[in-house]
Amino acid sequence: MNFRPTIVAFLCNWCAYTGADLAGTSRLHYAPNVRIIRIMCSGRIEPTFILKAFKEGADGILICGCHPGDCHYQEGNYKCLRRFKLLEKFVSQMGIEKERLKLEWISASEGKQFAELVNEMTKTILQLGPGKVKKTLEFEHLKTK
Amino acid sequence: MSVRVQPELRSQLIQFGIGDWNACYHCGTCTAQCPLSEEGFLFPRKKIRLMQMGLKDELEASVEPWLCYYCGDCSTSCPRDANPGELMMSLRRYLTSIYDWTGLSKKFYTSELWELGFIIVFAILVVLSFLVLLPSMGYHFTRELTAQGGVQLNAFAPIHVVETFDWCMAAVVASLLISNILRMYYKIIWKYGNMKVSLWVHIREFWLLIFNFAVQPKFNKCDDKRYWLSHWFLMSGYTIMFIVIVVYLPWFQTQKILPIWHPQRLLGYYATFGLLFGLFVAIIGRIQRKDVKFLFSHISDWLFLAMLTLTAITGILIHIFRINGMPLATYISYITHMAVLVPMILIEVPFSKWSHLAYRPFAVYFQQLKRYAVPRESGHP
Amino acid sequence: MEEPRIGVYLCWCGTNISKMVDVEAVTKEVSTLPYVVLSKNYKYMCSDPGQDLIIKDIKSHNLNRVVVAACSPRIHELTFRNACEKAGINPYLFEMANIREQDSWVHTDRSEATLKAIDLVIAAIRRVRYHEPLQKRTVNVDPATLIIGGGISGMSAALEIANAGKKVYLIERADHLGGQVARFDLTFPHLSSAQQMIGPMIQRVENHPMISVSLNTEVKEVDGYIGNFRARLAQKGAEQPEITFGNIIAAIGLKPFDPSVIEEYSYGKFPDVITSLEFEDNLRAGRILTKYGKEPRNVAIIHCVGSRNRKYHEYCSRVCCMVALKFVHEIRAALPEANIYEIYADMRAYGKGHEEFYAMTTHKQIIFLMYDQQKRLPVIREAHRDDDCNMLIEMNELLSGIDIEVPVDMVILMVNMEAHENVKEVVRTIGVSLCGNQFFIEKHPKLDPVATTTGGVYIVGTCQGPKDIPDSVAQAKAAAARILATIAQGSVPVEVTTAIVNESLCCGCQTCISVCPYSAVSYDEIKKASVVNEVLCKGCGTCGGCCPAGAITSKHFTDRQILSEIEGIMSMSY
Amino acid sequence: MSQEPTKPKLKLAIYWGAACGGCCVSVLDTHEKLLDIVAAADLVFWPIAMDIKYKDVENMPDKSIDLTLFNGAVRNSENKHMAQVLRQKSKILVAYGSCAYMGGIPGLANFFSKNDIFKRAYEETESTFNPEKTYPVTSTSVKEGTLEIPVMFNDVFPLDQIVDVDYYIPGCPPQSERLIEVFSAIVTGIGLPPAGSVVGANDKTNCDECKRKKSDKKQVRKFYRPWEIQDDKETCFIEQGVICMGPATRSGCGVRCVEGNSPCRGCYGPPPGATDPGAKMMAAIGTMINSNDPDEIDNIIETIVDPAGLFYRFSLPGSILGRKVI
Repeated sequence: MNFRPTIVAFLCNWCAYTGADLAGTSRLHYAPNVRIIRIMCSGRIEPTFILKAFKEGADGILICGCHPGDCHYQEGNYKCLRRFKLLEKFVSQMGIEKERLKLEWISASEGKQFAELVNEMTKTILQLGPGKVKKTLEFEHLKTK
Repeated sequence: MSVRVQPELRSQLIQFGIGDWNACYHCGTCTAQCPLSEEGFLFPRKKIRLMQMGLKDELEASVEPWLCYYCGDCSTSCPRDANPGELMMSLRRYLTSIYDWTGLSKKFYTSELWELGFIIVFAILVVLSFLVLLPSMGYHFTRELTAQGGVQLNAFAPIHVVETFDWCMAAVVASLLISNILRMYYKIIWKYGNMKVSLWVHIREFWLLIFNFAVQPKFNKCDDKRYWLSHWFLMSGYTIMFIVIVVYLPWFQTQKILPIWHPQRLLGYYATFGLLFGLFVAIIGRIQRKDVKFLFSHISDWLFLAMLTLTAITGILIHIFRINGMPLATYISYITHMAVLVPMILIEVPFSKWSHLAYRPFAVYFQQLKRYAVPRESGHP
Repeated sequence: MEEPRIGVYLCWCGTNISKMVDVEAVTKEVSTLPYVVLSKNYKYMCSDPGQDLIIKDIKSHNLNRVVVAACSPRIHELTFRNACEKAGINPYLFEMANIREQDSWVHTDRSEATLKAIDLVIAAIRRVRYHEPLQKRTVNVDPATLIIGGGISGMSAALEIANAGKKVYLIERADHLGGQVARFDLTFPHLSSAQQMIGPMIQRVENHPMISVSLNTEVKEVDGYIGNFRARLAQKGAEQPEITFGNIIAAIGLKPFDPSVIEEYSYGKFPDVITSLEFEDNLRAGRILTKYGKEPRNVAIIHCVGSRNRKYHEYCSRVCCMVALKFVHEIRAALPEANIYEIYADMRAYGKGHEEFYAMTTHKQIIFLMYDQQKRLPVIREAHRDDDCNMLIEMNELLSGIDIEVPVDMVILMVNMEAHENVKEVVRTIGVSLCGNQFFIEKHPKLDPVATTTGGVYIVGTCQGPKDIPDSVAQAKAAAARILATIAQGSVPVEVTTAIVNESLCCGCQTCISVCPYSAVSYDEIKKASVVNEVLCKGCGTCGGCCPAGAITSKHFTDRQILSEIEGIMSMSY
Repeated sequence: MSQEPTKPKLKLAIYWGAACGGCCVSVLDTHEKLLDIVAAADLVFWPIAMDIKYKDVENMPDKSIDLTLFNGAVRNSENKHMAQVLRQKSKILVAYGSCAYMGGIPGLANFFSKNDIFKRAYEETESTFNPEKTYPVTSTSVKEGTLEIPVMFNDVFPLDQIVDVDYYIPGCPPQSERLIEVFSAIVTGIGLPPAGSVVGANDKTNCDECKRKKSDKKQVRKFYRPWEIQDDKETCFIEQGVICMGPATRSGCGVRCVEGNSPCRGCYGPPPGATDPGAKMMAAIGTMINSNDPDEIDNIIETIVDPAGLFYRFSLPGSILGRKVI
């Protein structure tokens, strides 16, 4: 079967999610592989969510917040950036390609940029192949639930 | 090299027709719907642009105004009522004055005094020739009728004298017209751009000139076909009349009343019909002003129609009076006929509206020459 | 917690969704999921019959959770929450899946879009299971209003509010009221005098008992939240007593583009190349003269200076075309013989009476010359020694394709409207967002163009984007009406999804305290735990995103809810 | 601790999987209280202290053991087998200690594959001389028959990934005092939380008990490893730039490491509000980075040398990712 990547995107409500909505109202077409989760602010996004999404089988993860200086909550996006950078280091230590985790700033007016970002990310993930987090443990030993 | 805009050209151009072309905002609807506009020879929009900017050299090198037969669809479809059709008409008047080296054309177009004065002076000269010159040469008015009961026209208007005069007038008119066409050629082909057209192309494409003169296929490409017919009748009638009067006058202006099926009479009737039909359509159109092409009438348009109508009617009267043996009426009609015909031919053919009979077919010919002159890489064969 | 009973509703949105998503298949797919009592679809869920369907089902099937898969929650979340409330369940026991803006409208493969819709609906179902009922809260509204900016927008809003008998603090940075309009001579398209319009308005504002005007004044800091703001002002640097107010209108206006960055126009180099605003000054002074004191015989007006050009600003300033045409009228009236050139990139005459104004102006013997904004700007050069003009404009005339030169004595540059230079400062103090062009961003571009995403803060006039006088005034009055409505209500609802601390888990590490941008979290020495001031909290959740013990989280965005959503979104993943 | 004479004595089993033995020692560390344990319970199985064959355990009736303390992670087929046997034989199975609970220190092997480990152990270590590249095999034929040794798995598993677990007692090792408390609760049946709970630890994390001075000024521009800095012995470690797992680690140990002026390493595992203590700690530490400039943030993160090892020292196999992707 062809590899159809799944990308989980965490978008802040005010900029990125609105930008993704704008891509819709502008009828910009992009790859259908992205699954969007709305949070109020990128500052809410914590490593647990990212690792969980990887564990559930996400092949790539996008985090999008407001551009620096434009955060609806003043500085949440900077907090997100700090955590992201640390998480990025951790994730590569864990053998997950850095390219599978991406942080981009998308403003409410950047529907086009969002569509391009999704397409670009999908292309990257297609090149990398399926994520291996879900299948890395020896399943046969695990208890059956 | 940049061309400098000349806003002052406007003041010259407006004398040739309606003055305000600023209404045009270059949507291009006119060009898009014109069946005659084609790649490489786009109009009317592009020409309006040149007028707006006052780019004199570019305007004078334009062949396109002559490719327009003024169906008026562009003016109807213009969202801004900029009257592109009429602007093309004005441009044709302007170009006629540009081709004319004597400067008279411009005078006639831009000054009613000049035009009317010229007509009146020549009309008087014609009348005087009949009343003074010819009698002094021994040609007199006679009440005597021919054996068939027709009027002795040649006694009053001796055929060889009139013919000589016709030939002289034809020579003057032709030399003026030919020199104007050469100037037209110079401006369109020779001077403008860096074009070269081989002699062979000149010869090979010459048939186009004849063909277009005779058939006016371009006019028939206009969506409204009615005017092609009436115009063709007018043109063919006029041409036949012109040829028989100037070239075959002795054959045409006879005292003998020929049988009704004789080619002389048939040709005469056809020409008369053609003229009258064409004139009728044009005059009714200009009076009704329903059709956009007749919406604006320059003084030169009316004068031309009036003179041609008068010529045609007097021609008919001459014929009727002559075969019915009414000498005085025949002579008066004849003098009137000539008094209108002479200034009309002298003004209209080289200097004014009538010159388009030469400029239009030549424009099609020059267009074809331009096609073969344009470098290959610009997309033309 | 009671057993969840979830009702799932899919919207066709006419054909907007159903064209690309097999709504029927999704309905069936999710109908067997745990806790799903029923799943239905309907042509327009947001319509009254659509909402009634939900209300009826909640009552008859005893539903306690509702999922609607339709458009963006940014559009109809509130609609459906209200429907839930009407049916007697807490509005927060509702979740929306966005299968229009983020699915049917952006994809072209029907089966992929359908699969995506299934994922999104399952995610919503998994999430809503963990939703908790939340209670609405309101705060009282201080009836005073702070208006920043004394231009025509600020003054219009001020008069509207003050005429309703409510206090207005009008703050202006300059030493006079009137803003940009005070610089204009005539206005388009009626050619009426701007001075006669703005002068009496300034007087009315200055003499109004309910408006307190502070000139030479800037806002130093704004604290508080909708209904209850307080600000520190500084007049000529000197601190003023603190004021309190319930709403804010930002009307800080614009900055004219500085054309000296465009080399082609040699602004600043040639004295007779001037900006549109400088020309307005000339017009108001009643003299159109070159720097040599002569009447210009050739005047060129260059449009789109700094506008619609990727190098400067991509957006259109909207008013310059009409202002340029207005100049034509004024120049023609003063100099009947002059050659006037309109050098434009596109003529935009969108407004009421504008097209007519444009058509009328074309008959003023103007020469319109078009240039290609993206490829080649016109270049202004010094005239040759033997030319009888001051300068030459060299350009490629787009409509004829001919390279031309235009002799000119005076060039007017129609400069773009830029965001005010003060904008970052104001953003910081009042907490609104900027779009890519540094204009304030409105709450909703269509449905809420005067509010911002910060409650109680409104944006009017050109700080929101280039606009003309009537649009600015309309926006100002709209904002005033919005504010008067909240004042009339006396109270406004505030954020419900605030942060909450589980005190039995909080260890008191205080990591959350410094991350809060609103100082809503503090450490309680007695409880030895963090506590949240719910009035200050705006619910961003950054505190929850940094708590090492999982003790603080934001309501409606708890770990459990988001993790379930992730599980749901991935549950069908291939 | 006293025991009603009428009640029959409990049957107690203690087993070690992949463990260091410290957990077994922690049982002995109850000192004289051990006597109470023995008074209340019969030890039926305890490999470190008693000689009993696996066969004997396998032959016990199901649910005949009242309480099994399983320490150590599941690393090989033997561990797995015994986990399954003990689950079957025990009424209450307790994951005892960090290894059984979350994978513990042996769980750090999940940063490598089995092959990596074998290669290192049998070829690359400086003290190894193995030119033939002999690797252990699980089955060897000798004269007397076939010898079998357990198969080492590729992954280290916490106990509850292999069998259902009733309670977890965290710690490396668990505090003996906590063991006594839990044991007495089990014996008396009083104060025992629902199955699946962590017992022998508190809900709040270590900061709650930590005596060091804390403030909201947790903004760090450089992180230090403990030996890189002169600890002032009174300020919160994190505020000094030393990463301490205390905020994300259950209290119950008595903050012993910090009391000994060493930052908490996280052996007690996550509090109830968190599933993955490493992720929670990364969230907190990441937020404390005192810069908004991407490059500067990178520089500060450079000073956190091994985030994976640091944040998941005891919890890797039980964490969300479980192991390094190979």
